[in-house]
Amino acid sequence: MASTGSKLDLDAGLVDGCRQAAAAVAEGVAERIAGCTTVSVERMVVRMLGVDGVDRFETPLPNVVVDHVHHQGKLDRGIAFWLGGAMARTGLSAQQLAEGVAAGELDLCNPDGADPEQGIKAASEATAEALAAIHRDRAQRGGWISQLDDAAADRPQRYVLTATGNVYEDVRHAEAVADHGGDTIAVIRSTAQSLLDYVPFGPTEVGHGGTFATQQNFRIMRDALDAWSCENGRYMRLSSFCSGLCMPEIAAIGAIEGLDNMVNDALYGILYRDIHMRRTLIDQSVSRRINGYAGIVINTGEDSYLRTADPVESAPSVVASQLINYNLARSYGVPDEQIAIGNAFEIDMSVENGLLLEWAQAQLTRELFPECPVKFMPPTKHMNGNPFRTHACDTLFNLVTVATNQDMQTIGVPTEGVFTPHIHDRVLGLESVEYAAVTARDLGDEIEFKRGGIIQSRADEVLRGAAELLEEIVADGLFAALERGRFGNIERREDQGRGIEGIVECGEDYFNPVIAQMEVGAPGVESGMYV
Amino acid sequence: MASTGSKLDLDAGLVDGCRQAAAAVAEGVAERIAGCTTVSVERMVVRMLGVDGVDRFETPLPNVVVDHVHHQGKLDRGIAFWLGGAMARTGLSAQQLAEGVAAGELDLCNPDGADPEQGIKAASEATAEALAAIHRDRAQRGGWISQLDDAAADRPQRYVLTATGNVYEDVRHAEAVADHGGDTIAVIRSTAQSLLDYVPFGPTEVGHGGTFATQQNFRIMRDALDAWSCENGRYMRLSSFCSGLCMPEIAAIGAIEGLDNMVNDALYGILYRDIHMRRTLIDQSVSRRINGYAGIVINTGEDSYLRTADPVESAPSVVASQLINYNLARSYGVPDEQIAIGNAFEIDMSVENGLLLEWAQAQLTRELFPECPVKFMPPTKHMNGNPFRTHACDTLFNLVTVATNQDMQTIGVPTEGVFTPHIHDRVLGLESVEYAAVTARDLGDEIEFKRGGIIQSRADEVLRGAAELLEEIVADGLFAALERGRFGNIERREDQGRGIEGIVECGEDYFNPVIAQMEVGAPGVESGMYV
Amino acid sequence: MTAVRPYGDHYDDGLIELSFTLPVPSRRSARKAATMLAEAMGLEAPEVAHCEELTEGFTFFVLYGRCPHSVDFTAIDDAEWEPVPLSEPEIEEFAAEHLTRKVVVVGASVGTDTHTVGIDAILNLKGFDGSHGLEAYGAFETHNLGGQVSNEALVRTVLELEADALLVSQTVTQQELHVGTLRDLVERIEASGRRGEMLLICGGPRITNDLARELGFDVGFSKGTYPHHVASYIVRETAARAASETETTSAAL
Amino acid sequence: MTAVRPYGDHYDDGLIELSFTLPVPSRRSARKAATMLAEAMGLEAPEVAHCEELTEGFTFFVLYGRCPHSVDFTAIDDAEWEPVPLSEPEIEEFAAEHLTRKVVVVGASVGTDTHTVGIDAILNLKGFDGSHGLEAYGAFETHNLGGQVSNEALVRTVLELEADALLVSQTVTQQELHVGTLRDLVERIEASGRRGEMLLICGGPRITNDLARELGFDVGFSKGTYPHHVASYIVRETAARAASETETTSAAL
Ligand code: B12
Ligand code: B12
Ligand SMILES: Cc1ncc(COP(=O)(O)O)c(C=O)c1O
Ligand SMILES: Cc1ncc(COP(=O)(O)O)c(C=O)c1O
Repeated sequence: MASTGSKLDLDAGLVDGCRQAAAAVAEGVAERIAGCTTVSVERMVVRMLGVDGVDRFETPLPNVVVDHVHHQGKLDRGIAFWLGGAMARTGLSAQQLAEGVAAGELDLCNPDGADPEQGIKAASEATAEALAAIHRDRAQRGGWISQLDDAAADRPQRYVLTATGNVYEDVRHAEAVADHGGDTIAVIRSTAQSLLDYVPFGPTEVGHGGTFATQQNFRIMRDALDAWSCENGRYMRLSSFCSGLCMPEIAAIGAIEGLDNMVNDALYGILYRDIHMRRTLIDQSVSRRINGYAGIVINTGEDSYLRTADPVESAPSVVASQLINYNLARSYGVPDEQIAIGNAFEIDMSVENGLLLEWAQAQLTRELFPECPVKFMPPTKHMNGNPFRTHACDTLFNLVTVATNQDMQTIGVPTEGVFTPHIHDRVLGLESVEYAAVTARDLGDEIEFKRGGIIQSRADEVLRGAAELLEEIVADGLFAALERGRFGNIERREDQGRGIEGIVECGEDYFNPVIAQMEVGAPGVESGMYV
Repeated sequence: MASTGSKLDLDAGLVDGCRQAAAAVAEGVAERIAGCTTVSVERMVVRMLGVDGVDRFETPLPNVVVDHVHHQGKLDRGIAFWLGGAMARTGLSAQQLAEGVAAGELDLCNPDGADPEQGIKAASEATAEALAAIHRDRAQRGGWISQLDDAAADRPQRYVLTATGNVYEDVRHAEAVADHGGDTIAVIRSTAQSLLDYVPFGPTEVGHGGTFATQQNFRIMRDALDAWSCENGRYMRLSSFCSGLCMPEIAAIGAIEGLDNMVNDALYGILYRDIHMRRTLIDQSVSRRINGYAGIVINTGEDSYLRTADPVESAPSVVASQLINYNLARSYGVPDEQIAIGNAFEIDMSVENGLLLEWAQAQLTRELFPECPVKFMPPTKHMNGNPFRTHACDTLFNLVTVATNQDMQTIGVPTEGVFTPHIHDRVLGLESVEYAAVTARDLGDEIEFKRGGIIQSRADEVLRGAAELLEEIVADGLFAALERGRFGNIERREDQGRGIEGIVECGEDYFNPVIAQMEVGAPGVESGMYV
Repeated sequence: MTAVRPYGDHYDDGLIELSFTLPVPSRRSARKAATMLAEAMGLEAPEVAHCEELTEGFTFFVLYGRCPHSVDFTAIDDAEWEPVPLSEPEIEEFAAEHLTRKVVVVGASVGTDTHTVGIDAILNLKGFDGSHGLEAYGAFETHNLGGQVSNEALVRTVLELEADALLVSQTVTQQELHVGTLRDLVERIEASGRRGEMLLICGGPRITNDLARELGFDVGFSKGTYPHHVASYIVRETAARAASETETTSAAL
Repeated sequence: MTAVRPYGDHYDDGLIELSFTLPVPSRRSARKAATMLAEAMGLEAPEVAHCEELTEGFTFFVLYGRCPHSVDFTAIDDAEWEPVPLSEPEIEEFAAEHLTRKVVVVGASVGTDTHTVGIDAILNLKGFDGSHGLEAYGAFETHNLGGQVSNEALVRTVLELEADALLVSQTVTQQELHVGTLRDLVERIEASGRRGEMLLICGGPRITNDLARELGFDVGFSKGTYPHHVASYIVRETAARAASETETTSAAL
């Protein structure tokens, strides 16, 4: 990954201090969320056990099953306990049982003559089979990928959003993206999705600001990209978002449907979707466990802070958050090669030497996470209705991306300040990425920064700011930091936020075969398989 | 000017060798053109003596007067001799005499009872008065300028073309340019002008690809810019082109009308307008003498070579030509501060590391001419009909401009590959210039190049190529180099080309008071007054 | 100014640029199709400057042409389009003179929209680009409910607080999301029977005054809006309504 | 394909972008004027995304809207628009089979136009982008007169050399310079009485086939032209004319 030596002359002691502090913060979080599950974690288990589909009110069956137990106040044992019990008892599949529950014909919690051991065994076996299937599919995909070209092997990976609100239109856009050198398609989700405490079902034809993340949509896009890859001999990656009230479920669906990448930020739901702190932190732990297990690269979302706070001033909070996000991911089994650290180019063009500050920050991210992919996002906050202005800013962003050896970059589009882009906007954006990638290919290796100059001083200043903030968070905890608006200038109360009703204290005999088996690790799963 | 220390680690011996060779080439040229004048040089003298206007066939009176003597085969004494004689004899002004000639009522070469000494005295006095007037006007302008702001004092000067074909529309465009931070207006000329062996008269309302350089057009734009400068407290410079068959006359008009800058390349007419070699070289010597005298900054035109030849391969020829152009200008009295050395950003975006090569070349120009302003021109050759592509390339060009501390830059426009720009195209171009100038303000000081890296190696390679070419030219002469197509890949024959009929061998008693007095220098004219 | 046409480099040259994608293969005939489309818009001398395949069956064009249509600029009522806003102190003064009590203002970014930077810019103390938001004014009692507020919750609060002015923000407009949300809001307010008692104001980067009115709002604000623009409107309109009510009441007597 | 409309992100959404400057002051009413102009072109839901003062009295706009017009793509004759060009060897073969002698080709960039890169690309040995120019073909005898060639001089040469095809290039088009120059050339050729004996071909970045024909040329070539496109046209057309002449002659017998 990182081929550049250090250019910033960072204070190594300071770097170590930051790393240790961030690890301590992550431990603190682990304590605060220990011993809890959520409805979404349980629905993830139901999905892993093979349940899919909706009832006659369009409610997804995983919700039907989990709510059914939750309403009886019995989720503290874990849904797998009840579902496994019923499977053992009836010999029916989880799907058949779910349909039975939906039809009102079945009560999972009425274990008429059941043997708990048998239930646990049934659920464990079903889980093992499911995980083996995921593993098999992904290994097969990995083999296929290795026969294809990877354009991103020696230049930043080009990550492109589609956001039409209609999955079939998204496919058209994705094809144009692939034809113009994009490497990864991320289908932006419809605006409401983060707030939904269920994963919508079926293909989407009318989303707003994006297309729902549904299993069917994943499959439709995956098939289209695979077809393109076959035809063109170059692999196209697929990405989506775990964020929101359904992080674990979406991670599971992503694992099943062969996604390569997922945006998965530990704090985004709290800050930008007003989701309850503990709810999100529990959900992220499980969803990251799944991402890590399945070899899916996750992306952290510090770019958002730069959009709601002043990008020059909030730089230290970005670094602090990157380190925390990284440590949280590590705690749930995600290896370095699968943690893509987010950052964005958001300083307004009217700030004197703003480009130098961006350069410093991008290089800092690069150097702080030498074994991680780093992901750089284009300007959006200050983009206005002038498409030429946006294109010029994107071009400078593209240049800094190349010059700091970023591993991934989201591409900018000229109409960023206006609407979700039209088909040609993405192509224009990709073209500018290509100019910079070719014409400035080795710029990063070619230049050195003046010792003690603006760039080195800025990197040092930002790192010092991050160290201070991390110390504060070690002392007072992450929850307090969120209450004080330390990230993105957004203040959230610990006792408020959506989804609190979905948190469940685990009983002593709580049973979750998915997490348990994933913690052990899959037979021969190599981490970073799809990186 | 150049605030940067050397970044390229150039071979000082090689640099010296190049400089000496170029000086020798310039001397060789001086020998080849010595003892000759041209009809345009003589018309310049007529203009300096105060003649303006056209006859009833719209022929400019300077042409009428010079042709009148030339047709009698008597131009070898210099037009001033005849005109001065007639002035002394008749007591009429040069203008009155010219009108008399036009009316067919007067023969300047029939010196009925004239005293040559008196004529020479009359012409010399009239010349001295004319030069004093120029000097007075310019000193006054200089004083006024010094009270105004100069935005270009600490960033590259922004040189903007207007090319509507109608001088009144050009004024509108110029106002938009001024309002958006342009520093200099250059009214592009109508396409035919270089080929005309006269300077058109009067304001232009229908030009093609530009607006004629006429004295009236100069005045209209000068007045408009002065008015803007007064109102806004910031000085707007005016530029035009000396090139073509009338270099000396246009230089004179520029001096009279208070221009600040003129494109004046020693070879452009030969290469791109198929003008006879000696004709152009004589004309440039005189026109530069005038530019130098009047404190007007000249710009060399090596940018054109990069448009007709391959920009990667032809780089050494650019450097060789810059050095020759520079030495020619110096020989005719133009001081360093008034010689702006041309270069352009013409490498196609599809060339790997092309930006690094551009960066090397721009820095090389910067370092080879430490006391001269350097002028960088935007991409045009590879610009196509996609305005976003052009804008992206312009943005990278703007960045390299700032990063290499160029003194002047022509701005690029998104529609470069399509038509002469619309009013908003220039504003969009200026905006991108501004982004780079602000956001990357100190980038040049901040970065260093890797020792022996791509940039340093390229600069060395180009310099070596230039040295070789210069050696060849020292040996065989500039005319042979032009015959071999060494510049811009264009081959011209020494015995062909337009305007040969306008070359006149000077007699022993050739008299040219303008050149003579300018060689002495003006009373107290400070060079670089308007830089 | 009665027949204003686009200007490229000569008065009345009508020069304009179009860019669009057509779902046609990238062949020469595609250029012809693009030209014909421009002609259908009435453009003269359309010329394709750039044309490029996006993916099979989709071609992007940049095209220039001359627009013979013109606009009567004198007929556009500047007064309506250009109400000169009051400054912060002028607004306070105006309110002191014409209003009897604080104007209760309730704001939110509604529906699933989480973009709050716009509404915050108008309402919060800090304001926007150096101009204070409505919270800073003595003339207003301001309640900012934040983002992702459902219409239902908003209307409930508005009725509780007896708001005089309701300010809603909408940023996500794809597939006309905002139209549905805003229309639903107006219906709920009307159903409450209290529509007449309050000013309904919406805003956002792609909200126009025309659209706002069409949807049943009193006014709409877009990009480039400063808090004092909105504040001016509110105090003036509130005063005018109060005045005409008094009139109506006295007329009825 | 009978009703093709612009595509932004949904089939038939008609989304298109316009940009232009209006000679009006930068006030809110200017936005209205821009919108009205778009409506005059038939656009629906026009929306100003960007608007900026260039200088007093001039305002630049970027505007998006929906174009309800459509084009019948099936009606555009692909055969005429898309003649499949022959390759270099095919052209030689075709010429050997159908033509009795070398085709004499004379080319120049005419008038005051000094841009020769285009005509050189078509005629010179080196050609363009890896394709040889006409000089490289056995089928042609090629004369490239260079740039800035006056129509008078060109016509003289053409008549002297008894050219079969005349190729002229025009790049500078401002204020319709090329139209005058090309029209004058056609008049001169016609005046010579030899128009029927040669193919008249023009080209340049802003020359279209439509324009060329309107001006009296046989064909026009624009950007993206390769030498073999032109060569294909010449050999095919020369053969066709020879054939129809023989027919006419034999019919007359
Ligand atoms: C910041 C931002 C975010 C932040 C929002 C954080 C927050 N708390 O606000 C985050 C990162 C969370 C975010 C998320 C998303 N965003 Co967002 N985001 C932006 C961004 C970069 C800036 C918007 C902004 O803050 N502008 C600054 C403010 C001051 O301007 P303004 O809102 O126009 O407000 C002014 C006026 O309009 C007016 N005004 C506004 N509201 C009101 C109300 C009243 C009553 C009045 C009087 C005036 C008024 O006054 C203000 C001051 O002048 C824009 C891109 C851009 N450059 O515009 C995209 C953008 C708005 N986002 C977009 C999208 C699609 C999303 C997502 C839906 C994407 C996704 N599916 O993941 C998500 C989810 C959000 C959701 N469901 O609503 C699109 C919207 C496209 C569209 N038109 O439909 C944009 C345009 C980006 C793009 N090109 O795709 N986003
Ligand atoms: C190179 C160049 C120059 C060089 C020309 C050198 C030379 N010997 O050719 C120099 C520096 C001298 C020059 C000068 C000027 N130029 Co110039 N120049 C260009 C530039 C950068 C590239 C043109 C080019 O070489 N294209 C490459 C060739 C291969 O493409 P092409 O010509 O389109 O040819 C292809 C097809 O069109 C076709 N084709 C062309 N001709 C023919 C003929 C036939 C018979 C056929 C079949 C096909 C055919 O086949 C070719 C291969 O596909 C363009 C900008 C741009 N990027 O386009 C400006 C441009 C053409 N120039 C322009 C102008 C205005 C000038 C000047 C008039 C400016 C001035 N007043 O100072 C001067 C004077 C020139 C004059 N009087 O003619 C404008 C023209 C605007 C307009 N449409 O009116 C342009 C577009 C720049 C701009 N945006 O302002 N220029
Ligand atoms: C971390 C993260 N997750 C998810 C999203 C997508 O937003 P939504 O919550 O609407 O899916 C974003 C968009 O900015 C993000 O930054
Ligand atoms: C050195 C030089 N002089 C003059 C011109 C202007 O050309 P024209 O000869 O048409 O005035 C140019 C344009 O490229 C140039 O480079």
